Amino acid sequence: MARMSDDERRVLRAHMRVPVLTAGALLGLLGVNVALGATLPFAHVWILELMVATAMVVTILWVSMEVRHEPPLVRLFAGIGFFWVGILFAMTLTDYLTR
Amino acid sequence: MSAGAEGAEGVGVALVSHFATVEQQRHAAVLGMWAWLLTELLLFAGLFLTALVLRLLHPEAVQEAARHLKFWIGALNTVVLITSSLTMSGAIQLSRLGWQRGMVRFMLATAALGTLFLAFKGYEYWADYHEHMMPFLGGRPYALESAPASRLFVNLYYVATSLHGLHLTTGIGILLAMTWQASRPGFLARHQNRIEIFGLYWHFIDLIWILAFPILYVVNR
Amino acid sequence: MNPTDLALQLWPPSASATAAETDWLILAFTVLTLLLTVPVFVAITWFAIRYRQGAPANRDQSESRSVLIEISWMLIPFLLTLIFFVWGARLFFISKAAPADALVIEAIGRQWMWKFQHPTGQSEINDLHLPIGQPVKIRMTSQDVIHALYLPVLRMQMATLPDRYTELWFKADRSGTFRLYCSEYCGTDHSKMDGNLTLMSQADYAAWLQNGQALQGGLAGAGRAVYESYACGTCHDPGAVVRAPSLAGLYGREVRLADGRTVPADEAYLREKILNPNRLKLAADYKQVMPAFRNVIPADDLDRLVAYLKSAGAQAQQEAVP
Amino acid sequence: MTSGTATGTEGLALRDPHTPDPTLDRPADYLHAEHTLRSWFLTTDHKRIALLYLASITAFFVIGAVTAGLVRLALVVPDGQVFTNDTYNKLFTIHGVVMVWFFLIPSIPATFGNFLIPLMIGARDLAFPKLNLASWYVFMTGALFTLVSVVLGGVDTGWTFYTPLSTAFSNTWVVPALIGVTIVGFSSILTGLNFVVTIHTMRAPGMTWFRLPIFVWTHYATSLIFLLATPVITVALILLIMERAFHIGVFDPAYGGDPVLFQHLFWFYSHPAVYIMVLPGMGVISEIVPAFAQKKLFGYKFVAYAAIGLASVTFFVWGHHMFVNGQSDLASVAFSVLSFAVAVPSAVKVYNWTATIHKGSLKLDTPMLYAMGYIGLFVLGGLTGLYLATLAINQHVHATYFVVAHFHYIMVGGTVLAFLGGLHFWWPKFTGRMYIEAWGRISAFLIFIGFNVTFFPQFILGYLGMPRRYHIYPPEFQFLNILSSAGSTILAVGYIFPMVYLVYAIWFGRRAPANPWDARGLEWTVASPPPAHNFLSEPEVPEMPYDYPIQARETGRQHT
Repeated sequence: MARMSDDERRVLRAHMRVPVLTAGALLGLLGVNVALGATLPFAHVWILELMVATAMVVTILWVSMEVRHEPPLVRLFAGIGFFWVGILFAMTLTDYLTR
Repeated sequence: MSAGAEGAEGVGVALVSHFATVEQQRHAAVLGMWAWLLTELLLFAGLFLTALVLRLLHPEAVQEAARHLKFWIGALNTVVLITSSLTMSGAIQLSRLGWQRGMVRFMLATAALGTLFLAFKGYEYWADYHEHMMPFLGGRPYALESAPASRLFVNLYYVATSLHGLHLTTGIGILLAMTWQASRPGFLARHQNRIEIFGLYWHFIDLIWILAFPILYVVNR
Repeated sequence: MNPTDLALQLWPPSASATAAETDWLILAFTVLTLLLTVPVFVAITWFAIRYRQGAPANRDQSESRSVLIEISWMLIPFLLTLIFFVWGARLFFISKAAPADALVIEAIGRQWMWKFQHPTGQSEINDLHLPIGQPVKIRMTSQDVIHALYLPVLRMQMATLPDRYTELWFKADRSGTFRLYCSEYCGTDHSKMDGNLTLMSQADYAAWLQNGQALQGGLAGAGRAVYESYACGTCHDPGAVVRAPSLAGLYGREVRLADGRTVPADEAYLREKILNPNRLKLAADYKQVMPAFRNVIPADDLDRLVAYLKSAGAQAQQEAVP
Repeated sequence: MTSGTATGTEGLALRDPHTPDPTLDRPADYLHAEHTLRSWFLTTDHKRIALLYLASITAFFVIGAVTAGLVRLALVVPDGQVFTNDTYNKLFTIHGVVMVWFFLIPSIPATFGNFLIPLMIGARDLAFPKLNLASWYVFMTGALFTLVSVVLGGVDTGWTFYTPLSTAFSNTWVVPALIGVTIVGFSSILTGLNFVVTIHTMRAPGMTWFRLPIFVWTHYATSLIFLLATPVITVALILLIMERAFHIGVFDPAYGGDPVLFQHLFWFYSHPAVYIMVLPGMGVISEIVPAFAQKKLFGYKFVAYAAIGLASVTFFVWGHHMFVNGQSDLASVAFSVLSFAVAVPSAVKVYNWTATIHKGSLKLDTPMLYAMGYIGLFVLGGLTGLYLATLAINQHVHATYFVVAHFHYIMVGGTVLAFLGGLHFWWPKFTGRMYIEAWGRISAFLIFIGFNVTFFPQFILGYLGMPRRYHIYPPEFQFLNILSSAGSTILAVGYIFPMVYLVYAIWFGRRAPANPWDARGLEWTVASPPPAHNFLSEPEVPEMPYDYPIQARETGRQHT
């Protein structure tokens, strides 16, 4: 860092801004989940915990994996897997929840 | 397609003969990795579904088992992986700038953080062993014998975490091999997109863990 | 009617209103299938002849509204078949809702035999006797792998799962002897896990329960099934590869032991030898290889097995093979 | 375009000792580009890899067919005198495992797909040629494990590996077989990945999505299933292996696990796997029928959309395998109605092919005979699937010979006939040689007749109530079983013929012109066999697919 020129520092800062903010957001969300898991403040806290986890997953996909910069086809590929996971869970649960 | 890829001099991708254009080749590589990640997601989804079904079938036993998992090590490991994702993003950013040395350092940091994760995981297994929390070891007494169904969840935890660990180990291996290649001159001029493609894989391992941690450690507490 | 009377059957007998309706359902469905397929077969054959290369035929292509055609030939068969979905689902739900006054039979599947227990306590192995004109509910489970109880004459089957109870019910309306099977593949002797379903009038059923055939004829006969399901014959049958003492005529005989004693092969001896074969070593030159069955064979199975070894049937069967 | 009459006048001749020298007009074809063993086993040419696959799956087909023959032999007598029960169980298990995972699933995609997709879309190779080669080695590794389990003594769990029979009760070599099947899944995934990326990124200029042949569309749909379904069975099998090795218990009722969960995970893959087998076959038929009718495929866009639609909807129906297996009644009803929604559009595809033949100019050569056989058998197989999806009928015929007959109509009547039809259609392209037409026709007739005699009686057997996987069966079923076994001998002869005359043609066949059938499509514009890098210059695609002389004027749709 020390031998970098001011210009280079500025470029580095500009490029690292998004990754650092992302990591910060992820750590923040993780903090929420850990706090919820450690204290168990109310019944059915798992719903909130899963929502936080979903937010983290979306952040990674959208920002870290740069889906937001990708063409629609890649966005489709990033989303289709989750849709299929949805099929797997939903159809299996129609059995388990109605037995 | 990726921002800034064409930015600096000496950054680019060498054309392989069966592609018509470099753009086509880069597109194919990105799409190929996403297709692979699709399959990874569904692979782990099967395990997560099993965890959910166990929870529905044996709620008390699963809660009892989840309370015996090392919650704080799991949380710490999540921090480690999120940090490794940050360093991997750093490597990608620097590769686009053509800053080879910085990129290599970020890659080494990423590999080191990955190894740290495995070390913590190893410690966790070791502690589990000493607390008799390895029900799949036939000859060894099991701490939660009073709740027999808990062994299913604990065993599933081992299958899921070791499968994730296997992915991470593979990732570290590839990363180190690539770091070695990338430290030689001219790498970024020919293979810059390998860094990006590998970055997708690394972030995805992170993503899987970010799902696994709440599903295994948190929601069943 | 004996099920083996016919050399060639083309339509299975049915013995309940639901079964008869299932037959109507499948017949009607077959009519629809033929309506949907025969034109294809005819058309392909006809086109192959008429439009073969070089044959003089009118090949003027008329305006075809292909979107309309496509949608109609997808939608119309789909809607027609939906009728059968509804019909089938209705029958399915009827067969799931057992009336409260049904006679409850407990069934247990095990590698590779069925055990049925009547509400009055009698039990039988592999064969099942049931009254007609009365709802019967079979409540079943399995002791080991997944089996399935299949009663073709009633057009019904249901899996037996090791950890749960499953049910099927029906109201038979015709007497006779029919087949019952295990229809879920369950290992080596899957295809031997079958028996006879005897449907009889309620008076006959009551008499059958009274006569206790279920118990007497049953116990030793059931023992034979136990003998086979534990594969005792692998060693003990005459001519078996592993040489083990013959069991023919064993019951009641004097047996010489290795310590010089002679003991009678009574019921207590048989039980002890099965549960703990190493204790009373025989004088004859046999290798002691038999596994202990303590904690392996349930008590009721042991009763049946011993009953079989005591029975005349066992003596004859064991001697029949030279 | 090349006309069908320019070359190929030698007739029956011994193979030329010298291949013609490569010239600018006639570059070295892929078969003669190199001759070393290494050039085959380390090749990255999609065409050579396709032939590697073809040789391997043919070997597995022979294993599967021989075990099937032995099963039919055993069933000639009702009292199981031919084999022991254990041997019989191992035979049908090996037949199922080998035919499903080592023949049917890779059959059309890994051979024809591999060979033809780059040619059809105008690419020099698949997107990832090394991955393509790797997938063959992965396939062979999986095959090795399974063969080891067979050599050590076999497996007796049935190809479905249901727990707890497979985990806690079977005393056979289950683990190596499971490892083999797990590994083979990765080969499928790699192939599917390669196809998806290739079709998205490697199309020649002008090759828009709606100029792709249906063969490419159906392979795209198949590849999606490879990617989305295979990992789920991989994880199910991993859990099964762990169950057997470490008793982890998630599927074992003795510990509180649920065996039905395994069935869910298993059928989440294995039902879509039926479409892995069926869709490529539909693609093959959609190429053959227009070529031999010299007429544009009827309803091109519908068939293309149907392929993608079927590949998606098929993921919603797996529970129809579990109506009587302890699934909840509500789930059964949901799965039943969804099954109707997928089966009908799939079965009525045959109307499109029939309409294509209408007012065409038909040549009844061998590939067309297979295609016509396929249409007839596939529609029967598809509609009997609806019987099984009907809840009340399923309660009766589930796990009987009705099911056996149904899926053989789909898999043999469908996939195998399409495979053989495609093999005859593209054999000149693969090898540069023509086979003897008369033999081809004879074998097509034998297979059609043999197949029906073998499997139609099984519908009746099933309705009469004969359970599947029965070695010893009631004597009243013997007549129909003998009939079925007799048919299987005809079928066997029909299978042996092509193996002989097609191989014979490689050395002694007449030289094939570039386009022996006067068919359309980029693969017919290159020489037979094609040059090593497919196209001498990058092709341009100016016209719609199936640009045959006879075109129905279809309204209600845009023409370019």
